[in-house]
Amino acid sequence: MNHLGFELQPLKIASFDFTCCEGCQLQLANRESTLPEFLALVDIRNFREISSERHDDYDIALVEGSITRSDEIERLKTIRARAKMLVAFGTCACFGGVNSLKNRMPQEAVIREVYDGKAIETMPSMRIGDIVEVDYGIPGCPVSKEEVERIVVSLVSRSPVTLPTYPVCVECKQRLNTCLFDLGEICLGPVTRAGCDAVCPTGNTACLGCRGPAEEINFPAFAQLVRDKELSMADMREKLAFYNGFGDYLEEET
Amino acid sequence: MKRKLDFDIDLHHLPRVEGHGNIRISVRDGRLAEATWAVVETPRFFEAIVKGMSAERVPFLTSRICGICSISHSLASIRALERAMEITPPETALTIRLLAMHGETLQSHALHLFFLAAPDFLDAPSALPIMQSHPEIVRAGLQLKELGNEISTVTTGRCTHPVSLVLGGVSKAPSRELLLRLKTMIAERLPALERTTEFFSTLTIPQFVRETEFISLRNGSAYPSIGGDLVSTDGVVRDEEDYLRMTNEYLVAFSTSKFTKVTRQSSAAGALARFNNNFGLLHPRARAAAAAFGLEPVCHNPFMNNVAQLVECHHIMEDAAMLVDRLLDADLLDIRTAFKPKAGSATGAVEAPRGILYHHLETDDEGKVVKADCIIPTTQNNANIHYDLHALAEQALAEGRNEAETEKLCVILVRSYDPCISCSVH
Amino acid sequence: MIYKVISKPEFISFIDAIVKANNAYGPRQVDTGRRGEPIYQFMPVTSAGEIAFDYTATHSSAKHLFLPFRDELSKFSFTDGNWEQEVRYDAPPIVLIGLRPCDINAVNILDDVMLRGPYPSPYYLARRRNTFIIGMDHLPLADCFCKSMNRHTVNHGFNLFCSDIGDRYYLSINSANAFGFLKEFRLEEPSYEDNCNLIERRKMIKHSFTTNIEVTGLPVFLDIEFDSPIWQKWGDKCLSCGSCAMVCPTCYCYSVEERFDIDLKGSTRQNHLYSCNLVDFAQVAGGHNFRPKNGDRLKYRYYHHYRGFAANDNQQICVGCNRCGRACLAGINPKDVINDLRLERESCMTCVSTSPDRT
Amino acid sequence: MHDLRFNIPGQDLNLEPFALRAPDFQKKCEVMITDRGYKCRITNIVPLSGQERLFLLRIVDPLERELFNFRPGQFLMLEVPGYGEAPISISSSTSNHEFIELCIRRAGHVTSALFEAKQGAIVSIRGPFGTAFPMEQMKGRNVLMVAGGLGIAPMRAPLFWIGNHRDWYRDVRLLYGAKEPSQLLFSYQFEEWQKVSNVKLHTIVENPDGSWRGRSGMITTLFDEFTFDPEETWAIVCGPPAMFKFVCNYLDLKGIPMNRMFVSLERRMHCGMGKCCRCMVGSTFTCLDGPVFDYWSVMNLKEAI
Ligand SMILES: Cc1cc2nc3c(=O)[nH]c(=O)nc-3n(C[C@H](O)[C@H](O)[C@H](O)COP(=O)(O)OP(=O)(O)OC[C@H]3O[C@@H](n4cnc5c(N)ncnc54)[C@H](O)[C@@H]3O)c2cc1C
Ligand code: SF4
Ligand code: SF4
Ligand code: SF4
Repeated sequence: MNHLGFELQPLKIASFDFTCCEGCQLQLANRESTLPEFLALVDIRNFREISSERHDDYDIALVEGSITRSDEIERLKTIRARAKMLVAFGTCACFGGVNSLKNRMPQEAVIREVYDGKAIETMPSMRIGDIVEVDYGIPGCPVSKEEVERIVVSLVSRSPVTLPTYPVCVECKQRLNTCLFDLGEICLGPVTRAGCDAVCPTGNTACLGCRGPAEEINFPAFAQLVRDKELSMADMREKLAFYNGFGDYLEEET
Repeated sequence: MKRKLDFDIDLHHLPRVEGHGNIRISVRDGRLAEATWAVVETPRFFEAIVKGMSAERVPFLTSRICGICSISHSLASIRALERAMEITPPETALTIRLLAMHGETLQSHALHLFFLAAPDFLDAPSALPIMQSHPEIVRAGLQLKELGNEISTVTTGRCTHPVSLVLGGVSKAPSRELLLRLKTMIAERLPALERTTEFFSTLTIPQFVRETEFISLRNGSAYPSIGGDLVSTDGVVRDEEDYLRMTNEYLVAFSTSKFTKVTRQSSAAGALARFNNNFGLLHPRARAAAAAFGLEPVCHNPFMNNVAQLVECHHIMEDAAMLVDRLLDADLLDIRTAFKPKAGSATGAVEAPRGILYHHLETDDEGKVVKADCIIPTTQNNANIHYDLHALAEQALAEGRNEAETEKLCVILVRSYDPCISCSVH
Repeated sequence: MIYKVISKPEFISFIDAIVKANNAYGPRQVDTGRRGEPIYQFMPVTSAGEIAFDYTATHSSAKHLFLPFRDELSKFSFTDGNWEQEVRYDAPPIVLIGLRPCDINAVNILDDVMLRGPYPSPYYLARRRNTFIIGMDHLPLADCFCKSMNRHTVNHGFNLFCSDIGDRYYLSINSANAFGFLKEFRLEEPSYEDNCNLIERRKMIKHSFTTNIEVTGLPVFLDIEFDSPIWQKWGDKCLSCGSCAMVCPTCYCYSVEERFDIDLKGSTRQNHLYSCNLVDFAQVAGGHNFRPKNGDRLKYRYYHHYRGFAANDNQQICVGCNRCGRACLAGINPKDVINDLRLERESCMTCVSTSPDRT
Repeated sequence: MHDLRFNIPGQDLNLEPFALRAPDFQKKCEVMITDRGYKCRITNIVPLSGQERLFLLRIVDPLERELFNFRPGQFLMLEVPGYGEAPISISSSTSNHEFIELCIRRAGHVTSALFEAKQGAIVSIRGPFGTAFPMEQMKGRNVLMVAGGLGIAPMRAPLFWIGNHRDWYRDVRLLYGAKEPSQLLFSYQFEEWQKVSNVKLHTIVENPDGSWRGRSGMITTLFDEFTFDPEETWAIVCGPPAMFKFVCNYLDLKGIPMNRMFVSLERRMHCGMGKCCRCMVGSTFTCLDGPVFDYWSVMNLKEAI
């Protein structure tokens, strides 16, 4: 359609997955009520999970998952070379996600635990940005389809892509939730980037920080608050480590 | 004179399945030389990373094993841990969980039937062209999928990776308003299911039979969902805790996912297995739908798994409406039992959309997990897929099919199992 | 204003009738806190039985019923190369039950901000006009300080106000509709004794305040203390989480966002409640942030509340409900911050900023 | 079941004092300012530099075109449908009812969209908003204008004004500085300003390149090129915040009273109507009490510069 004198063109998009649960890709097929409109915004060039058609020309590559094997590095580099824009799609891609929990242990021990010594290749989980340049990150475990829709619309309309800068508490309060700290639990809402509409606290469970840190968070104040409320620091650390979004702050803290 | 056939089929990263798997078939001189199903997914080592984690956080971790059946994983862990630590959740919470399972299965079946399987039968590369050619069918499919997602969202807070399924019950009950909305939504979407059934009855399901053993849960009173005895069509009945003898996992060289077996060379789990073992517990409407397809227990044609899924959708719609009614009468405040962490070990078995799923977890006094074992439905199907491929390729050759036809049949076969590969390599 | 007295059971049937005939909101218990205390919120109610008449205070204010957290301002629909704009102000009527005097004062303050001045907000006016407010007095909580702000009593801005005088409510009827509705119920003229009870009740409320903040002269004082190190001290604690502004009955600062509809055939302009504590509140395109530090932003919230902005004739807009103090995880609350400022002022006489040649 | 007698019809409370002030929904202009704008066509786009362009807008409706009046220094809220609104100074002559000129730098959502837009596109404007330079009060005096970078945008309206009322003023001088020669915008008008409007122009750049013949350095160094009588001179200063400080301090030292120096402030803005509070400086709204402030007020505003 011609708007303001220019045409809004569908994005040539491709979706790839690496080490992950593929839940983020699955979100692309969710929000069924707007799915036809959403699909009209994109020209799907490559999306193995739902289509057997494969084309190598695409402008935007959505890359889901983290990197844990050498063949994945090569595949990722090829994608980077082909894509005009590479989007780290979901928490695993942006921060390493739950896969990173295995980085705490020697990889041999990890393999022994699951595969009984069979020769299985794996390496510490890496985020997409550790290997190639990432143009945008869309965090979330899983990503929020609403946010993805908004971002795709921004790209189609040639607008800058932005994420909320403020923490989850803003959205949580707007949903009139009872704060989990008032119920005696540690919630990462005060330090985590909003955009998920505070789904976890709304379901009465603590935010585990899947969207990574909000802009310029006050981490010392957050740790102090956990201490002041006499909540468990170990619990706080377990939560901060869950999605690997707070690595830098955890180091600072200990 | 007939020419001797020579060909290799090497399908790397089979599309339209969840995760990464390869099909390899080679034919030499018209004879089948190799037929393999190899899973090449990168493993994620969940059993290792869950160690040391607090029990109450575990369901949130294990749900990340799979993006499609996250509710099943979450509930398998919850069941294992609740049994290990002797926690009895309130009745309302159990009902909410059952409803959540229905939502997930409906969503998963709809996704499989419309997005993954249907294109095969219509010779399309994906569901996208079908949206143009059969818009009303796709609309019906989307309506069912949306309903599945809505049930999951209302019951667990989010359709993928549930937020309110917790040890001891659920952390938040759906509001009455949402339940009432769900009720109308279910009623409104029954016609979509009818339309879907009509559509699938026009498709030709390939004829192929390889006798195998079907495994599922059975609890005697209701179509299986969460917990129960482990049973097989060969007459095996075992306790939930005895899951290891129901799986007998072993490693094969060409696959990162393990293989399993019970009494035979291989066994199968999933919608068809549940159907074969629990036909009598299906809602009459579901049974009628099965009859319309000529599906009756015990069916050994793996392609009929698609139909079994459709039959289950009928059952789910009826049962979900009943569960919603039950919740509307229930005490929505009594949803969570407090508990103290304690040492123990137990198994949680649930019927995920693709079949029986086991989590076995062991905790210490502080409620930290010390040992974990997860056996995934697709793992239990891998061996069956592998041997089915072999038999199907043989049959295709015997019927004089060419390379393209053989490849197509094999692909449809694998997809009929609706494999969830990333899940199987967790 | 007309004064009447009504028995409590009769009052409940009145509320029940009005709740059943309208979209109504009232205090409901939504949770039980860590120490077993009930947690209340203004929630939709469908019968009088759902309303917690004896509630203490709601966690969030009722502000969002007048200024929704997200509000649609206008819609554009695009046609090839052109567009049309649609603006709608209509708001369905609602009944709001159980507002405290401070909450009603807060609405009156919002009236000032939103409806006075050169550009009255039609969106706010539509909602305000269509809201039927039933106020109720209560004994202050330990941390309420509305008396210090002189907002513990209210005499306008509601349709009906109820004071609890034992077994009956003393009603102040402030609108024709309210009076019309009440005619259907058994009302009594206030007796001499009722009047005494009302006075007693008022006195008791007035004397029950345990938290007091010295706010006289605060505006000038805040100007003087603009560069005080106190702001940095409290700022260091602040998480910039915006919770305080979300629950506050008078925080109204907002952002405007516009988005394309998913079919690209139109767009929607929305406003979105913001908070001056959020990190990019004063950040402009290009990245410059006029208030980069937590302390700068926190100060602005206090500045707005206790000094007042021009839109409100530089009146204080805090009503003393202390919702922000309760919601703040970092333990920042008006009483402590203001006392700290005053203390600091007394101990150090030299930190007066020396305008105009500040560098 | 529901007793209709208790249905609230709304508008019950006596809000008359407010209602009187509330916008008259029938009256076009008032409604426009709060939520709806004047439709404008972009009739021309002139590239000024890599980052800045001049947009010529023409109000579509002839009646509205006639109605739209503003004073030099005021701004408007420019709506690019689909993208949002941004405050932009009006950079054209107050007497020009045919076109509104906006000089815009590409910065974020709204401005980028405008840079994508093609000639002929339709946008909308609300306004004018804010305070203006007191051109009438300056009558009979010298006017000293100091513009840095994009500060020339709000300066053009007073420049045009002076051109139109040249006999009102005595000596008029414009000091104009930029980072690089290419960022001295409107150089094609320099001659016109000097010859037709009789404005004495001094330019300077911070980082000269090979082709630059003029002076280089900070804008304040231009003050050595001339003298002025502080008693008789009024000043207008527009530019980045750092520049205000230096220039105004200098003028202050030279003896121009603080209340005769005018600056145009910039803050984040979302409504333009004194509601969103994004543009607060101290307790003052940049959108209502500004953007034009005299320097005395600015010095008394907290955090103004
Ligand atoms: C009184 C006034 C006059 C101005 N005149 C001009 C002018 O003539 N030419 C010009 O190029 N720029 C001018 N600006 C700056 C211009 O408003 C911003 O560059 C513009 O708002 C950026 O909007 P955006 O949507 O492109 O950026 P984004 O970064 O996407 O900003 C989002 C929103 O934040 C607000 N915002 C962001 N930055 C600013 C800012 N600097 N000032 C005010 N609001 C902001 C706007 O509401 C904007 O829509 C003026 C600003 C003010 C306050
Ligand atoms: S529950 Fe979490 S997100 Fe919500 S207000 Fe509390 S800390 Fe913030
Ligand atoms: S609340 Fe926290 S953990 Fe939950 S989705 Fe949002 S950011 Fe992720
Ligand atoms: S004052 Fe408290 S509630 Fe407000 S932003 Fe800071 S930490 Fe959050």
